[in-house]
Amino acid sequence: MEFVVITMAKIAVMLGVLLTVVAYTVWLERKVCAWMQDRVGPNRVGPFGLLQPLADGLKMMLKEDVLPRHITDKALYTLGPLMAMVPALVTAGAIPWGSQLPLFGRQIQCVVANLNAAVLVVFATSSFAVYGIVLAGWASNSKYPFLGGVRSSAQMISYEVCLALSVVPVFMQIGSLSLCHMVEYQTHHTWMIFMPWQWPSFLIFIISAFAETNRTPFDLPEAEQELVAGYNTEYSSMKFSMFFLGEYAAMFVMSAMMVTLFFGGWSLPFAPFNRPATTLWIGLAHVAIFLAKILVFLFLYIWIRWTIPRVRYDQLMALGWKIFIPLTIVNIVFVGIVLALWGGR
Amino acid sequence: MADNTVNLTIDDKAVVAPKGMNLIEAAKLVGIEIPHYCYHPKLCIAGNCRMCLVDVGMPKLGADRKPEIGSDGKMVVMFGPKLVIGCNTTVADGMVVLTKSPKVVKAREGVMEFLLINHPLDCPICDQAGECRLQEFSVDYGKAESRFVEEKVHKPKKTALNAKITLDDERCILCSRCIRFMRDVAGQDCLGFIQRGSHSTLTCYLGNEPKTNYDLNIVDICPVGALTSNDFRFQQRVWFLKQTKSICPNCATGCNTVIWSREDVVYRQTPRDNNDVNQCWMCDYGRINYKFINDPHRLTTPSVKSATLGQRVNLTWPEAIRQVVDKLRAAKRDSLAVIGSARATTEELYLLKKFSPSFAAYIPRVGTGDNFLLNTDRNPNAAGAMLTGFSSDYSVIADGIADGKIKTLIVLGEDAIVPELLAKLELLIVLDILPGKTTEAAHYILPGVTFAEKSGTFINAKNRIQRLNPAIPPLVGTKPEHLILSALLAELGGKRYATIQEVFADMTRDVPALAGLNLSKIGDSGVEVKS
Amino acid sequence: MLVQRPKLTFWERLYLPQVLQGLWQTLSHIPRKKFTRQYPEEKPPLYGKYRGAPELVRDPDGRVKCVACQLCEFVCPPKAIRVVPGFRKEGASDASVEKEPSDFIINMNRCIFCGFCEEVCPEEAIFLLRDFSVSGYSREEMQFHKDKLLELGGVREDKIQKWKNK
Amino acid sequence: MTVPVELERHIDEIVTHYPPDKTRAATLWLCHLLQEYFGFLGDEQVLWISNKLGLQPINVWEVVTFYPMFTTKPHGKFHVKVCRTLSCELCGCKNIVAHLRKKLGVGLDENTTDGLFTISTVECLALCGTGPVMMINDETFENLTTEKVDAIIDRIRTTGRLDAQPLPMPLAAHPLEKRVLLSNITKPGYTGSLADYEREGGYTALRKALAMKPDEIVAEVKNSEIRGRGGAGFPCGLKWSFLAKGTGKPVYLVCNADESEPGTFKDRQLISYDPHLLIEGILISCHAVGAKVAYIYIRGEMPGGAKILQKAIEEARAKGYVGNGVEIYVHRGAGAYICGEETGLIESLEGKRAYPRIKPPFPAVVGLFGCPTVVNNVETLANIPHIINKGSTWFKTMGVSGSTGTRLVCVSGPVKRPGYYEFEMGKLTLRQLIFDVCGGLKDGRTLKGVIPGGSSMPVMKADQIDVPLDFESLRKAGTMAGSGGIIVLDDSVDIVGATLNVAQFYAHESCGQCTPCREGTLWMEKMLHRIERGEGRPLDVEMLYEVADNIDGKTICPLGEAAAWPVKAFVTKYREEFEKHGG
Repeated sequence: MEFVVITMAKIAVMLGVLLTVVAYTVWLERKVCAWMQDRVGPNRVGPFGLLQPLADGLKMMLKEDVLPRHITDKALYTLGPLMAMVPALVTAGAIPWGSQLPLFGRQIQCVVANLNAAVLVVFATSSFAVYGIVLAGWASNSKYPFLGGVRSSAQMISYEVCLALSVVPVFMQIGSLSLCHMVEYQTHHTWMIFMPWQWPSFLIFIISAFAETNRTPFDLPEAEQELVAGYNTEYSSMKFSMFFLGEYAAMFVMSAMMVTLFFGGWSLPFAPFNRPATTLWIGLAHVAIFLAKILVFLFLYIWIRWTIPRVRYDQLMALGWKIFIPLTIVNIVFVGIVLALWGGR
Repeated sequence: MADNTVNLTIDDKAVVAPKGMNLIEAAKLVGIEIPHYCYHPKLCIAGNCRMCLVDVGMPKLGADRKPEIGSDGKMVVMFGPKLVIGCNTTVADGMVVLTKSPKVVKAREGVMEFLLINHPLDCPICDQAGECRLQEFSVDYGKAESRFVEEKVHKPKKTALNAKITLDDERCILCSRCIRFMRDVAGQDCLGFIQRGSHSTLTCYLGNEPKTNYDLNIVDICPVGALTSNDFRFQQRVWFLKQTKSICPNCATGCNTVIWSREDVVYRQTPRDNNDVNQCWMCDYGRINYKFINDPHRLTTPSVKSATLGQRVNLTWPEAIRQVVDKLRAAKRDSLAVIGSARATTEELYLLKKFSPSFAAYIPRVGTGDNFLLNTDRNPNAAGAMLTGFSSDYSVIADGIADGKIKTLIVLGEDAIVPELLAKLELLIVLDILPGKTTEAAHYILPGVTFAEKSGTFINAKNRIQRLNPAIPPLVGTKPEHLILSALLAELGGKRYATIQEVFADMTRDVPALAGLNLSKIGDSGVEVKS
Repeated sequence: MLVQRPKLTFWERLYLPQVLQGLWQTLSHIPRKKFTRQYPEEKPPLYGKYRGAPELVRDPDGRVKCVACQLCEFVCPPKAIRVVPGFRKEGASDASVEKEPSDFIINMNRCIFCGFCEEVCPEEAIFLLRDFSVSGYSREEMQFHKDKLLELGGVREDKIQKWKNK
Repeated sequence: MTVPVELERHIDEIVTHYPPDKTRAATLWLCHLLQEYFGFLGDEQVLWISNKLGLQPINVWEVVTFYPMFTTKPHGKFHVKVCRTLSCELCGCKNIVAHLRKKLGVGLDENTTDGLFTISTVECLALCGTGPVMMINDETFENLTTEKVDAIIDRIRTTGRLDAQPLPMPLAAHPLEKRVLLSNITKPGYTGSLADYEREGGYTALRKALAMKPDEIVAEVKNSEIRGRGGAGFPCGLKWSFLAKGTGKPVYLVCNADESEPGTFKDRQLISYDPHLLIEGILISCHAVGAKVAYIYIRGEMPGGAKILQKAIEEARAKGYVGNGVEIYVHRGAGAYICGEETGLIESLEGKRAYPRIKPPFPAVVGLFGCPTVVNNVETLANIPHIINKGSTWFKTMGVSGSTGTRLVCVSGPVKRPGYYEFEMGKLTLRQLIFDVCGGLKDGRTLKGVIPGGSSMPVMKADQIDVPLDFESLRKAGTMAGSGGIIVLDDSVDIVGATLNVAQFYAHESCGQCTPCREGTLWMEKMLHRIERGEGRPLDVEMLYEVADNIDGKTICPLGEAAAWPVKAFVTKYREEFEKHGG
């Protein structure tokens, strides 16, 4: 019973934090893009436009939910955005966003579900998102969403392979699939990113993560110039915002994965931030550190979006199948050799 | 070569022209326009505008009385020392005419400049703008800037020539067309020039204004904006107006007209050339009588007189057709009569006649006529009504109603039977455009359209069949009568006509006088039919 | 015509230096001075030949210059102008000019501010003046009628006064 | 409005002068008579005339406003009309007008408060040799000075009436002259009456002609090679032979006595001093062309001449010359230069505005009242009795080939002895005429130019005057013999002013029918006014020339050329004078 209450509380807190971060990522994206273009960005709603996400959300909720006349399968049409958003939120449950919080006399683990195969769960669940997009593309009964859906499924299936294979070297070194163990390992040794043999893994992972989250330069499913807005062309109001949320939540999750896998999760390489928290304050500081690291990656996402143009679809697929997949396999062998020779230490 | 033609050359084009024709008309034969103001083909020649000056020469004859050939292998032509006016020079065999030589062009430029120096440059205000010969030729021969720095001659502006026409003397170029028209064609010598030289002023003597039925023709023939019609004054610029060839529906002469309309509104009617009917004139009575097209009281929806409600109930068209057809099916054929207006087209009358083999009449309409264009018969299509089997003796129908022989009556656009008689009818169906006593009594009103909204033909007093063309779409809620009648007939088991051509084709089969005709054969100027 | 593709060097083919260069470029813009103008509070400066909304002007004597020649109506590409011609009132000092619009309607929803009307006007009566933010809450409100256009246009002090020496 | 019985009877008589269905022709006469009686022609008069003649009022109104002699508003009891045309201007008419205005205290065309006087300027009064001149009502006053004007006005004021002015004595012949037409007038005691004329052998030619066949007369005239003396110089015999024959319509002969070309006053002398010579010429010509009716169209400004002619016709009628198969009627014009053009004259004679007709058809085919018509100048017709009497061979001995016979010339302007002279054509040069016959220029002035044939002819510069006076020589010299009115310009003359004066004349006299002349003449006048005021602009001279050129040859009648030629000649020959004015 106690477990259920605590878990529900964790889920609630995590969802709250996640959605807030996602909302402010949108704000950040608009702000950063404006700065990069010598503009000011949102500045009307609240100081520095900080209440803009609120206004946007309100607007989205109040907007008329248009159901285009040509939609024949209303159920699938409604399912699409849900399927796009929910998996992203679910995966967040497997990620440790702090060490532990001493609260009400208990040590509360800062993870919703401390799973042994957390990495696999994350990958498996996030793959569900493609169903949402495919459903949306299909159910919209309209050619642009359809093309967007087809592109999206092909792209995500392709890059999922690279994504998974690219982090195999990390598991090989740590010897566990639990994300908590990974953070633990990094607090004891050093961050993965400081181990040069893991660099190829990181590079392939981050690029694949961009592709997996449909972000520029790989945002082909919603390429505005060719496909109007891809799979979300026919959506409006809350349904549209679910896609939006899903995309940004996926960004958040991917950033969290990178932080956890390569950047030591909630830890910093010095005391008292290199071991599980003993006081509430340090526990909260861990959470803050974790979020700060994520923020850096979110900024990276945004930064790249407003810098690099979209690649061609054939280039995207070629990169995935012809370069990354062979590369990851070679990488596994390479890291295996390194670990065998030097034991990874 | 026939004896009554001559061969000449105009601007290197060989022309065969009838003897006695003038150069302006001869040049027209080969598509060359000689600009002119005072010349009008239907008026006597004044020769005063000097715009149609051309270079005329005759081949130089050698000692052997044959044309001499110059060193360049061409005939040597002896040109006169002066230019001559094209309007008063008749064609001659061998004549060589230049209409675009530098000398001619310079003369035209000179004349244009002279005409413009005292002409007010108020084209933005002037109603003639857009159809003004002065504007047109000043584009061809005028200068962009005026060399005239002196003060212009001032003359009376905005004077009422009569109730119909406004005269602006400053715009007048003194071509005298109007004077000649009023004197020679309209038969009232009432216009003239007073003063002289550059101060010459067109006027009429106070108390002796133009008061014929043809006054407005001088507005048409005025090449500039000196004479403008009060009816059309400041209504619309001519370049916005769509021109539709039509026929005047106001008397049996059937003057050929052009209807000028813009966006479903008719702004004016002007005559159209047809030497067999109206030359190029029309009477003011006919010209002005088009206002009913835009009458706010037009009938715009089918309706039924409801016995239960005691008032009119509006119907949709399908509903109206269905109800009328039901009622007609119930009516006895031999108690059904039709009254067709001789202002309806021949096609409509032909269709209407199909409803009643026994009683069909039209209402004669007589007014005072003149010996020129206005006919005493004010029906434009009495001949058509007669051909399609309508009799002018409508008293038979009145008597029939009175003694109860006729119980059902279809009336097409007429208002002649007294309401007391109409009240005796069991079923009265009226197709009309405006409310009247008959529509008031009608059980069913089916709103039709005016002459400007439909196709069809009229046959005039001289048995000439002429074509109407729709200038504007039918008023919202109305339908052309031939479509209404054909819809009723189709529901009653007859043929369904989709187009007026199909109606006409059937009509030529049933009416021997029209045999072999079709609408395109009738063309714009009509053909004569066997009477 | 065949265009020879440029031969790329290894680094160029790697694409990464360009990516980094680009990233630096965008990053370097973040601290730069911003060009945003806070519009409703800060009005943009309008320069000499600025073409705003078309409006009707009066001459220095306060007379309506337009004589309803309808050339603007004719020339207007989006057919935004509609002129209803009418008679000028008698007795004014300019009675020789007989015509003026009884109504003059510009549909500002349609107007594209092209300035053809100004160019074609023989009486110099219509000008594209400085109003650029023409807005309203209904389509009806965006139909500018004669009185409104004249009020917006005001009096134009220019030398062209054709009526004076007609 | 009531018309006295007496006057109405007179009017009824006048109406019979014209064919019964063409009584419109009497319009001008009726206008004259009503204006004489009522002082002006208002609505009532116009309606009365239109009723009388069965016309539309506009027909009469058109005529009334066309002719400057008719007025629609009452004038003063004495209408002072001062000639403002070139010859008189050269002699100082402007001073006279200014003096009159000062003396009477009114502007032009204003009535004095006592209702006695109105001053107007008018175009040429055909008294150019004795300028400045003025007319008060029907009386003419010549060689005016301010003192003379004072005396005239004062006398009218004191007596309240106008004295009839006697005809001046005819001028004696100069030794270089050869007088044929003017041979009678200086004979002692010759009054121009029928008795005097017959005493000098008058009407013998008529008797001779009546014995001849018409064709023989035409042949004789043709053989004489006499050219028309009106201005165009068309051979008279040829003109007669063009007459349409066998049309079944009557033939009319019209004598053109509408002498209005500025600088010309020769016909006036023939009419005033020897009217029977003209009448005999008309009667012979009528016989030759088969005309039963002849009209003498005399210009309105010569009321005295009209009276003389009427008296002479009555005398001839009493003797049976007139009325015995041939009728002669006098028709008064009303002050329109354009009536000198033959078709304009015909229109005017028909009672309409004097709008020249387009040709073809020519008057010889369709002329007066739609019938074949011959129009001849007074001087031409006056030659006919001499040709018949003495034969065409005799006639041809005078003058040179192509210009046979004698010619009356009139000299006006600042010469010592202006006036009318008769010479054999081509036997005298212009220089001889000016310096020998006329005694040279006044007051030691020098010659600047000469207009050799009435103001419409191109001017000649002082060094061009060694040219014989005949048709061909003058044509070769770039000008024309015209109507024989020679205007001399001395070195004090402002050429721009002179051109303006001429241009003003033609702008005033343009009938307004066809475009180039109607608009062009007034434009030239306005331009010249501007140049004279010193407001000329560069290229004005070219523009003036071009405007004149645009009129030249483009008009219905020769008035276009008449208006264009002098301007073109002045502009080309005295360009520097225009440039001095800023042109």
